[in-house]
Amino acid sequence: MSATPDAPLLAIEDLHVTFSTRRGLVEAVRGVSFSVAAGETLGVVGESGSGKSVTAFAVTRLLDASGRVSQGRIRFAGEDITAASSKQLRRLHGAAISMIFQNPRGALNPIRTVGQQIADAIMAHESISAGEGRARALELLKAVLIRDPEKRLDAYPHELSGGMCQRVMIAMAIACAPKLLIADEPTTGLDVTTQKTVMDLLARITAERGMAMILITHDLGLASRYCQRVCVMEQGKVVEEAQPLSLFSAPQHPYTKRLVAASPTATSTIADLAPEALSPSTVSLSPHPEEAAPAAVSKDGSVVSQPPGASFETKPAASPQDEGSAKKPAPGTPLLLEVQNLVKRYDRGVVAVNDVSFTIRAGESLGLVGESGSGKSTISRLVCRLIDASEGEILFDGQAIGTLPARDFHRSPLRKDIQIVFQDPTDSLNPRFNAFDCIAHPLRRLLNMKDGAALTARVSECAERAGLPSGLLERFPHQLSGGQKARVGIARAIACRPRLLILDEPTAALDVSVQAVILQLLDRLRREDDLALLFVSHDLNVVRMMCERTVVMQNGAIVEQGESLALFAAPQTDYARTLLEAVLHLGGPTVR
Amino acid sequence: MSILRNAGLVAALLASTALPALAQTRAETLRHVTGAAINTLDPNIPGSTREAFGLSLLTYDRLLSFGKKQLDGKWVFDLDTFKPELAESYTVSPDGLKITFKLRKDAKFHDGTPVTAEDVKWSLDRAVTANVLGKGQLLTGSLTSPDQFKVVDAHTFEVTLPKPDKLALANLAVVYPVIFNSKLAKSKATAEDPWALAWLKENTAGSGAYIIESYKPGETTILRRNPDWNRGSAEKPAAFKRIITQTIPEAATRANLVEKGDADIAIDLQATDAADLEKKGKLKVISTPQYNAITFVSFNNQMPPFDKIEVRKAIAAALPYEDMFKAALFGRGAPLYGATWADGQAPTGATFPIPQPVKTDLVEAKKLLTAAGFPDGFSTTFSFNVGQAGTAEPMAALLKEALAKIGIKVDIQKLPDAQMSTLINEKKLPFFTEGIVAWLPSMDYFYRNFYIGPIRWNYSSLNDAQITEWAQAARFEPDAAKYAALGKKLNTRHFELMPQIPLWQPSQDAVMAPSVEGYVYQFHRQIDFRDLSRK
Amino acid sequence: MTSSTLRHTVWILRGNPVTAIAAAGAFILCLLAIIGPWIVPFDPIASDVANALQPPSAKYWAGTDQLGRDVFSRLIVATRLDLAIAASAVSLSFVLGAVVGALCGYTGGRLDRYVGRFVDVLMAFPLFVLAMAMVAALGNRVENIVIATAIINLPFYIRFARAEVNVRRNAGWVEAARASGDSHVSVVLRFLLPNVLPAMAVQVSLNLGWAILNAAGLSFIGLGVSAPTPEWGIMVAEGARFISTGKWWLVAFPGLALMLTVLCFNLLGDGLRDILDPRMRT
Amino acid sequence: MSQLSTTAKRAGWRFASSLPALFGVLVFTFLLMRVLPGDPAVFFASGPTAGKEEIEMIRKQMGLDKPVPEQLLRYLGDIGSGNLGRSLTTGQPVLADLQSRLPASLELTFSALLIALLTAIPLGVAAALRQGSWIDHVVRFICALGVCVPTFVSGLLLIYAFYYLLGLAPDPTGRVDIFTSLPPRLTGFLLIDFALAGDWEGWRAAAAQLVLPAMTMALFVVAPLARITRAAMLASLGSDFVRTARSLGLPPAKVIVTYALRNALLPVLTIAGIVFSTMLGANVLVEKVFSWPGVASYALDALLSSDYAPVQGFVLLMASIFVVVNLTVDVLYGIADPRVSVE
Repeated sequence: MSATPDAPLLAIEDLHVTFSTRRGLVEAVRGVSFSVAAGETLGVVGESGSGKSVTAFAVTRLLDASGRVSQGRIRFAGEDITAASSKQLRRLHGAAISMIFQNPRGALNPIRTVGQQIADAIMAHESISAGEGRARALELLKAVLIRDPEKRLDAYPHELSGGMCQRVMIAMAIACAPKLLIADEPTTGLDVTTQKTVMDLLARITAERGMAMILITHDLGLASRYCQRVCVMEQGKVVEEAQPLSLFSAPQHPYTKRLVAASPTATSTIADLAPEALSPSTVSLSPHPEEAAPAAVSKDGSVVSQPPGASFETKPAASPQDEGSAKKPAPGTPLLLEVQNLVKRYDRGVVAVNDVSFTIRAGESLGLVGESGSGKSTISRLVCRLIDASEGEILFDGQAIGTLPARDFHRSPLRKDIQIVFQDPTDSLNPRFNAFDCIAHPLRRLLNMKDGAALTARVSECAERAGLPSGLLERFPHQLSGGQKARVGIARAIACRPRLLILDEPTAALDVSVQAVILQLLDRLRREDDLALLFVSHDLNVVRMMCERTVVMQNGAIVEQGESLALFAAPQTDYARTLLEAVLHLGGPTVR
Repeated sequence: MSILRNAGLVAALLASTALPALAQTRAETLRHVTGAAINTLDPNIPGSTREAFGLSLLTYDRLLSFGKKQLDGKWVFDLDTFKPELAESYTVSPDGLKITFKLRKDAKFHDGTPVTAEDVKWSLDRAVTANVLGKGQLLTGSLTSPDQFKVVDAHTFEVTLPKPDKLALANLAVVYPVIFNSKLAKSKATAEDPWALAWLKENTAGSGAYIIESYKPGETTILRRNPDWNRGSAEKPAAFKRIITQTIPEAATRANLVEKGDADIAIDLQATDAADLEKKGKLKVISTPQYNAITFVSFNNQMPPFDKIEVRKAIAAALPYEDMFKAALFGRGAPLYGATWADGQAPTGATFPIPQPVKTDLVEAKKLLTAAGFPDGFSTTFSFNVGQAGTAEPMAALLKEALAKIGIKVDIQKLPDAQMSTLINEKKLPFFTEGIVAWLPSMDYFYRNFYIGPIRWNYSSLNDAQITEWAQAARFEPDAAKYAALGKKLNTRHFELMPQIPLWQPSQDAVMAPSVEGYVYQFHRQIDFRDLSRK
Repeated sequence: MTSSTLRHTVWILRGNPVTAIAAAGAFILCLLAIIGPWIVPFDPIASDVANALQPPSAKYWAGTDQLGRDVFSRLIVATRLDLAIAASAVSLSFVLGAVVGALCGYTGGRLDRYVGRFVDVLMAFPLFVLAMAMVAALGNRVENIVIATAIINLPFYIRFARAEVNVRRNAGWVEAARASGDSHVSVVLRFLLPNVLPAMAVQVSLNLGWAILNAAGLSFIGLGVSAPTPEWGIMVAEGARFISTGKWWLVAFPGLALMLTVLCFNLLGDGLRDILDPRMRT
Repeated sequence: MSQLSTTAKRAGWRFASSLPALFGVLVFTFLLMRVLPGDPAVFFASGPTAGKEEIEMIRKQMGLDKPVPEQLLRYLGDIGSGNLGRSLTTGQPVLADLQSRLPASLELTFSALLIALLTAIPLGVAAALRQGSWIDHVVRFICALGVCVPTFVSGLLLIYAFYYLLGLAPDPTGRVDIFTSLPPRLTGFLLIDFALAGDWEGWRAAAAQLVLPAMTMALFVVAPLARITRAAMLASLGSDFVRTARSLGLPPAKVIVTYALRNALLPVLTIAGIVFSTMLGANVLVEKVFSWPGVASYALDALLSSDYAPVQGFVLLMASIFVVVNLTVDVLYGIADPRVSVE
């Protein structure tokens, strides 16, 4: 069968994908239909567990051994490839449909030069000599704008940066001029600036070569900027499909509405993100089928759990700013934390933090932004006294706390005053403690509380304040969803009523909707307890919402610091400007 | 750098092991397998193994060798008759103080040099002077000083003794006083090493029936027949053109090799294999009780509770001799238990060991133990060495079981060989089993070497004035009857004191291809390949 | 063990009959080790030379040995000693190795370097010869066999624990524990060790079989447990002497016992790994 | 080029850093030997009047009359000058003994490792490709079976079956049939020497002798190698880059061999190195059972007779080989895995 001119390039009809797991069959994709026209860029947006990647892998039939297409049809160029043999598929792969993956470095063979790998991709479909393969690989590297392509040809993936690896991946994917490119979270894990250049490259190449692209992403901003059409997926289904502009300005489906609201924009405030989360008893949004009981989500729970009367549109844009100014500590408030000329050197002369000074007043929130490797995480650990500084002074409440080595800081009376919430909620909970013990642990250690009613009450209280239903306290980390784990981490950090809370990318590993409620939770806790926050993040929008003042770091040093609003409105340094420009906003112009 | 250079030298030394012409047929070659290693070419070097002794009698000649006799239908060496080897004849003066040897005039060393009295003198001087094993052995035959050895002329040699000594001639027939090519040896001697110990350890300078063709310690030794050698029984060279001795540590493998016909002869098989091969009847199995050896259970007579004679006798009455003999040796050997002595006196004194009147009698054992003051028994350890585990382990298990019946609790201790020797030497083992061998198995020789004085071989640490006195007296007693009378007293006294419980004389099971003939059990418990031929 | 872990285990065992059989086998072995001496048909030590070297029969299921002892009874009774040797050797090296390795893995630095050197030295030894030398030096008693086996095992446990702890030392929950007021030592002992123990348990199970073989090897060269105590290694070593004369039961049955036991523990170790780390298999 | 030089630098550093370990081995062995309760002098004093004098004489000859620290210093000095002492059991200098026996051990171990790798890798790959199928279970079972038979038992049984009963194997009496003339010794590896001499009959004879002991040894190490191959293969089959290769339509053979297997072989290489050095030292029993004139059985005999020098020499040799093997693995790894040189 040959393709008729106006038939879509790829058409998916009622696709079902099931996985056999130890709990029986789990349907990850439940009747998805969409199509992509030749040359079109389609965005597939959804949170983790929405089935967006599974759909992509089902199209290319690269599912794990345990997954299979149980129902539906996939047509490519008019041809039904649902039941294609592996031989047929191999002819399609690379030549007609290519994929680009998340984590570009892992997607490349670590012990083969990139030149060879690109040549492999070509030679899988064309019989050419090794020399020709090399020449073609060089051309492709030039096409993806890699600097020094001749040199890179013989480089191994580990010698390239993440962005360069993704360019190589793109080169491989387009090597045999496929008609369709499926990009699965192609920029996740890359720094914002790199993210932008890679996406720009992809957009340009697909346009130039007339290739269709399916962009799979969790990032609404990304989809809105680069796609002509966007499908929103939730729980294995497409809930809404529209032009980006109309989708983001006027979402129709409740889930889409919530998602749009939860995505921070240049102007959104904490309160905008997820109004229902303001009620502390709300169980976290848990769209992941593995994380919550299937019964609860099966009846489209997200809508149900929304408190009546709360609507997204009615959120006034001005109120958070009032709140923001209200929470701003008075000028006379004493300094809680003073960091003076902090330096952290590692072996072999690596300087992670170079002469950094900043202050935080009691109850104030300071944002620390920067790309990976800027030293922001090191600072959070230095301030938390988990590691020792090489030079410099940290004053807490006027007391120099750097004198007691980190090794012994657990004995300091100030230990309970400085607490921290970590980036990865899974990684930050001891797999062998249940939620109760996780929260009770600092109480036992730092406040010497003994097991008993008082401890139980205190733990329940903390859990409740963190929005964790007490019914979950008996559960172990692997039985909790990402959002719930984050709440346990927060409950633990506030258990001893610290005065300074360090938040090290507290929401980086969370879906946007979960991020929204967590951010709101943190903001509320802060106001209730008059907590000072050191908020470390790479997400500029989040920092702008959460912090009065912001410090921008690059390569271990402070580039710029100041009032958040002022800084974001008019950055003084080039670096800050670049960072800000790279931020993608919903409803921005679509690149095409 | 120096390591490298040394390595290169060694490699060069070892490089030349290829066998040249394999013209000889398999029939003219004798392949011998053994579990142990030959560690020196000079039997005098301290630490020489039995296999090294065996080899030396093939590469070297002595003045004399032992004759042979039949014992229960099997050929064994005879301590009392001698065959001339390098000596053509010898005469002993009537007073027994002078022995004159006439040397063969046609005897030549491997390099063609004729053998002269000078060579004999140098070799015997070396044996009694240098720091070698011969020194200790030869003094048991009153050979102690170079002054005793005199060159009369090129082919006449004289040995003078301070006292007539029955073992003087026998001592000249053991492995130590082999005759070296003195000219060659002296040329290799140095100021620090006047007796060329170092050189002779790795080289031969002999006149023996075989010449070393290749020598890989611990692996293989290949011997080539010396065509000029004519000291054998029929005045002609040895029968086999080539002897291959290979070290095969696993006894079961040795048995397989012999059974499959890949090896021609082995003498150190396990009793069970020998019994099995004998039963199958395909091979010739010559089992000779080692009449110059004893396996015993020994006490340390100085160490409580074994210092009490009743304890020793109680144990002697408790041992399950029959079961031990069957389980450990499969009955292959000559028992030394279960005799009946008419009047409590030893029936003979001319020889040692003789069967003892011990038998299993638990009632008696219990009685003796009570008499000794141990009505409830006691605890002790019983040791044996790893090398003998094959026979000692079952034996020890039976012993433990039997002694438990009379209340003695025994812990069995299996010791690595070196450790066992050390503990024995330091007299620290209370209760153990060992085996002894006398090259020159005369009655007084046994008593003098194994039951007197603070020496290593006095296993039981026996210190009895009468035994000492009678044994010394027997040594120089020329009269056979008086000698036997002393022996009878010694044997009786020995039994009464019960310093050790002699168990048996294990058989040496020589298993060989049916075509191999002429096997004789030798004093050093090795095969004298010069005796052998193929049908 | 929580009920969900139990359920998970049952699920694994159902899907993995080999592991289930191995677990049953290990259970039977332990049972035999406990009740063995009371259920055997004959006294394993009592000799009966008249009935020596009988082939297997209805009376003597596995034949008799050189002293007429019933091989079957000896095999059963030996279970206790063999398991005890293996278990104590392995647990000794396990406990020491886990603590030392965990401390090294966590602290790094000087301690890690010194211990690392020590481990290097041990690893550079030909291990079996080292065990031989140690048993020879200390005397061949059961406790020395245990010590020697434990020492030659030690490097693996130290390295294993070190590596396992090392990958977790920067985990968020470790830093969280420190922020919650735990000292380094308490982090290692109360947080890290419990987390690496399951993975090490797999190692233990695999190692048990190896320890039994090691003891058997020592017996073979005469450095094992002393007679007449029944022990599989010695029985195999003694039986090996009779291979050439066709008395197969003396080596076959103890060999089989040794084999089945080691097999059991190896398969169980594999299975444990499945239970603890489902990613290793489907 | 730069990769090679960094690899070389790394290897050099590794070598230098392994020297203290070697020294530790040296001293530790020395002390352990002195702790052995057996007095070699007594053991080797075998004359009929082996009294105190003779024993003292041997002690003096062996230098055992000196205090232990002095003995140690002398020993270290000797080693520095390439003198490893003399074996009392064979009467030869230890260096010469080791020199003549090492090739035998190496040849055996190499062959065994080769057999093991040639068996284990296909088995491991097959098990990984058909994960969870009966092939996987059978492989797993075979592997488990291999590790649970003591080598001395499997060795004896192989001899009994293949030599005694079936007569297929030559007599287990060492490296080559005694009636085969040896080739000129160039490398000490008989297979190589025979090949160099062009004596193919001799080569076959030597190879025939090698098969049984090598198989016995291989049997024992197939399991760890197959297991690691399977695990590594599973990991690399499940890796992102294999998925990438599949998504680009690369032929299955190329995906499995060039992408999955080559990466999976890296950990196998490391394990093979460890296995090799362990085998070399640990297969005392195989050498003993097959009368193989190797270094391990030599050390065993020496140990049982408290013959210090060979044991010390042997341990030093093994430790050095361990270091060399580690270095080789490092270098190979550095060549095979470009990532290593950066760390």
